Amino acid sequence: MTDLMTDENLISKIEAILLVSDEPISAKSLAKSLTTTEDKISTAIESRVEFYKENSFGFTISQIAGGFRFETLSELDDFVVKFVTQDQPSKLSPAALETLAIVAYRQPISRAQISAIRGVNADGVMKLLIQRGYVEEVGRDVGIGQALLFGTSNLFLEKMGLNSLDDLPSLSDFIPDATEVEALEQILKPAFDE
Amino acid sequence: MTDLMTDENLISKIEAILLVSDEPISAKSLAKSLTTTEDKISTAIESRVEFYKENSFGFTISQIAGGFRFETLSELDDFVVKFVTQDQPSKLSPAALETLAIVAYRQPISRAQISAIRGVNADGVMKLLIQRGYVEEVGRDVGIGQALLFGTSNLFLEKMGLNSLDDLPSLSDFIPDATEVEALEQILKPAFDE
Amino acid sequence: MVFDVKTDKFEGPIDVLYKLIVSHDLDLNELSLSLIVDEFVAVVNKMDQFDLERVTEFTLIASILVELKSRRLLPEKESLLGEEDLLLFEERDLLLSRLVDCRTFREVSKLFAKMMEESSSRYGRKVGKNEKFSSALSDLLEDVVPADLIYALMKIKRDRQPKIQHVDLSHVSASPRISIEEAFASITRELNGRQTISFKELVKGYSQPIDIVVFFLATLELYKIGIVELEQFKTFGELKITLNNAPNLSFSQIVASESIDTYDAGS
Repeated sequence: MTDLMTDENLISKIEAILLVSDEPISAKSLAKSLTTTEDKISTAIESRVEFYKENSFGFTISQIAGGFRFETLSELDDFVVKFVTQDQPSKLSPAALETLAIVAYRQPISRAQISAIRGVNADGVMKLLIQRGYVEEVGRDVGIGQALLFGTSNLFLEKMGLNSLDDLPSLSDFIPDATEVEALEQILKPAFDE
Repeated sequence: MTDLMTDENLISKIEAILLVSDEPISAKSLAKSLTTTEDKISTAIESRVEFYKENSFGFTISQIAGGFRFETLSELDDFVVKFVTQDQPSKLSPAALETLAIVAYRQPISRAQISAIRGVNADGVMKLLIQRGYVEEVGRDVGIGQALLFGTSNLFLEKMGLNSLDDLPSLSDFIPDATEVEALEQILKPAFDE
Repeated sequence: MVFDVKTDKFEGPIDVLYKLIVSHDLDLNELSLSLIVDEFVAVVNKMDQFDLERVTEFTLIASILVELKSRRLLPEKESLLGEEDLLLFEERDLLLSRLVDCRTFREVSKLFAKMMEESSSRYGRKVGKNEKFSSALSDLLEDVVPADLIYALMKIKRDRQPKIQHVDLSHVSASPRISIEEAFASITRELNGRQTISFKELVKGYSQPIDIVVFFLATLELYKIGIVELEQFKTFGELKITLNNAPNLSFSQIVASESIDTYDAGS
């Protein structure tokens, strides 16, 4: 009875952790966080996965890249694909292109800094760019708040036909007027860092 | 029996969709994707949430900002917090909160109207609230000058933990009570009371 | 003194006034305004940077207090319903409703802070689609080339620029083709033929902005001295000029009979 209680508590903690983690979490890391053993973690997950199956859950916990994560059932792929592709843009919006340009030329940069440059909240477009893999987390700010910092990905370089970020066209190639270039660079410096 | 099966299928599809979503999904959007009614979506979720609770799940499906999302149980926050990679935005200043409150209850509202209520220029604070994405343009005044009008966003609802603006507490609960107002009046009109 | 400026967050003058009145049981008769002013000056002197907004706020509160106190000190008036008194009533009601508003939203903002705090510890799933589903999505960068990024940056710059970058002075250097006197003559001549003319018709033969300005000033001047009536039914709509009492006057006659500001449009 006590054992069962503990197990239930353990699996609910595991579930909570996996729900908010955006990459697979290893049994080792779970065991350490929940001060238990890797075996207990694995057993708890196995029996819960069985329970999901018996009750026709739409998801399960799978093991991938040395860790656990929630995944949708492959039988439901058609519904999920239909959902994720509905209302999805087929072209980059001007707002998304602007945001991508800011990230490309001003990386590493935080969401708040991008918002400050654009004057509107950038979370939505950033979400899209991250989802599509063009932009990724590259670290955390050392300052107060330790904001997440973003940069462009290898996929971005690949899609743009660039070998490296050094191959990005320089502003002065496109804008002959030196003061114009300077003004543009000024704008890329956010007015304040949150 | 068939009915039960259908319902079980429905909830598992909903679960799969919510699992791949990074923002609250409305009943309407789910109903559209799964070609069913909003009522059936809500009923299916309600009964599943009950089931999660009975079986000590570490998460639930909650309603926020007009949609459904998976959420961890608040009792498990301590275990979850170090796995969450979300940016925690810095706290809003009292001035920003006051302005946000004015926008929330008086929307749609122009910058000038906000400044009139607060007695100080609200442009700086409004800029911040727009960058944060809590406040957004919702239209233009039809009168002379066609001032921009602002309202609160879905992100605002999400950050406040509200499902809709109707869930905001009634403003009348916050109006100073009669004796206080009377005291104010006394001070403002001494010359006429004698 | 009730006015502890250093610890005060100073969110707005109305707010501070409210605090003064309510939390300190402000009695205007007891209140020494000179003390407040002294304190205010001391604060201003201590400011590292001159903060115009804060100084203005202080001045506003101080002036409201001065007004309230002076009203109380003045002897009572005989009639209570003079026009001036009604105005005072109205003013006071406005101030009262602002104070109540201010207090209300201040209270609400405290609740907002609490709600945000509470919901910041609600963790929703933000993970999104895994690689299996993101590959089902279309490639958004298909038609994008590096130059598009530069154009996007240039667009941000354009949008961020103030609409008017420099004041266009070309109209100043252009010399007007007509003087105000000539415009007067032209307007009165046109109006003698008929009672009404639109401003647009009036300036038909002139394309330089400065000439149109000259005509406009002449029209305003005629309106000011009551020679014409002006009507405009909507913003930026047609301006209709109607002769008032059909005088057959030349400009010099008008100048002689009324005092007219003449504009030296040539300089």
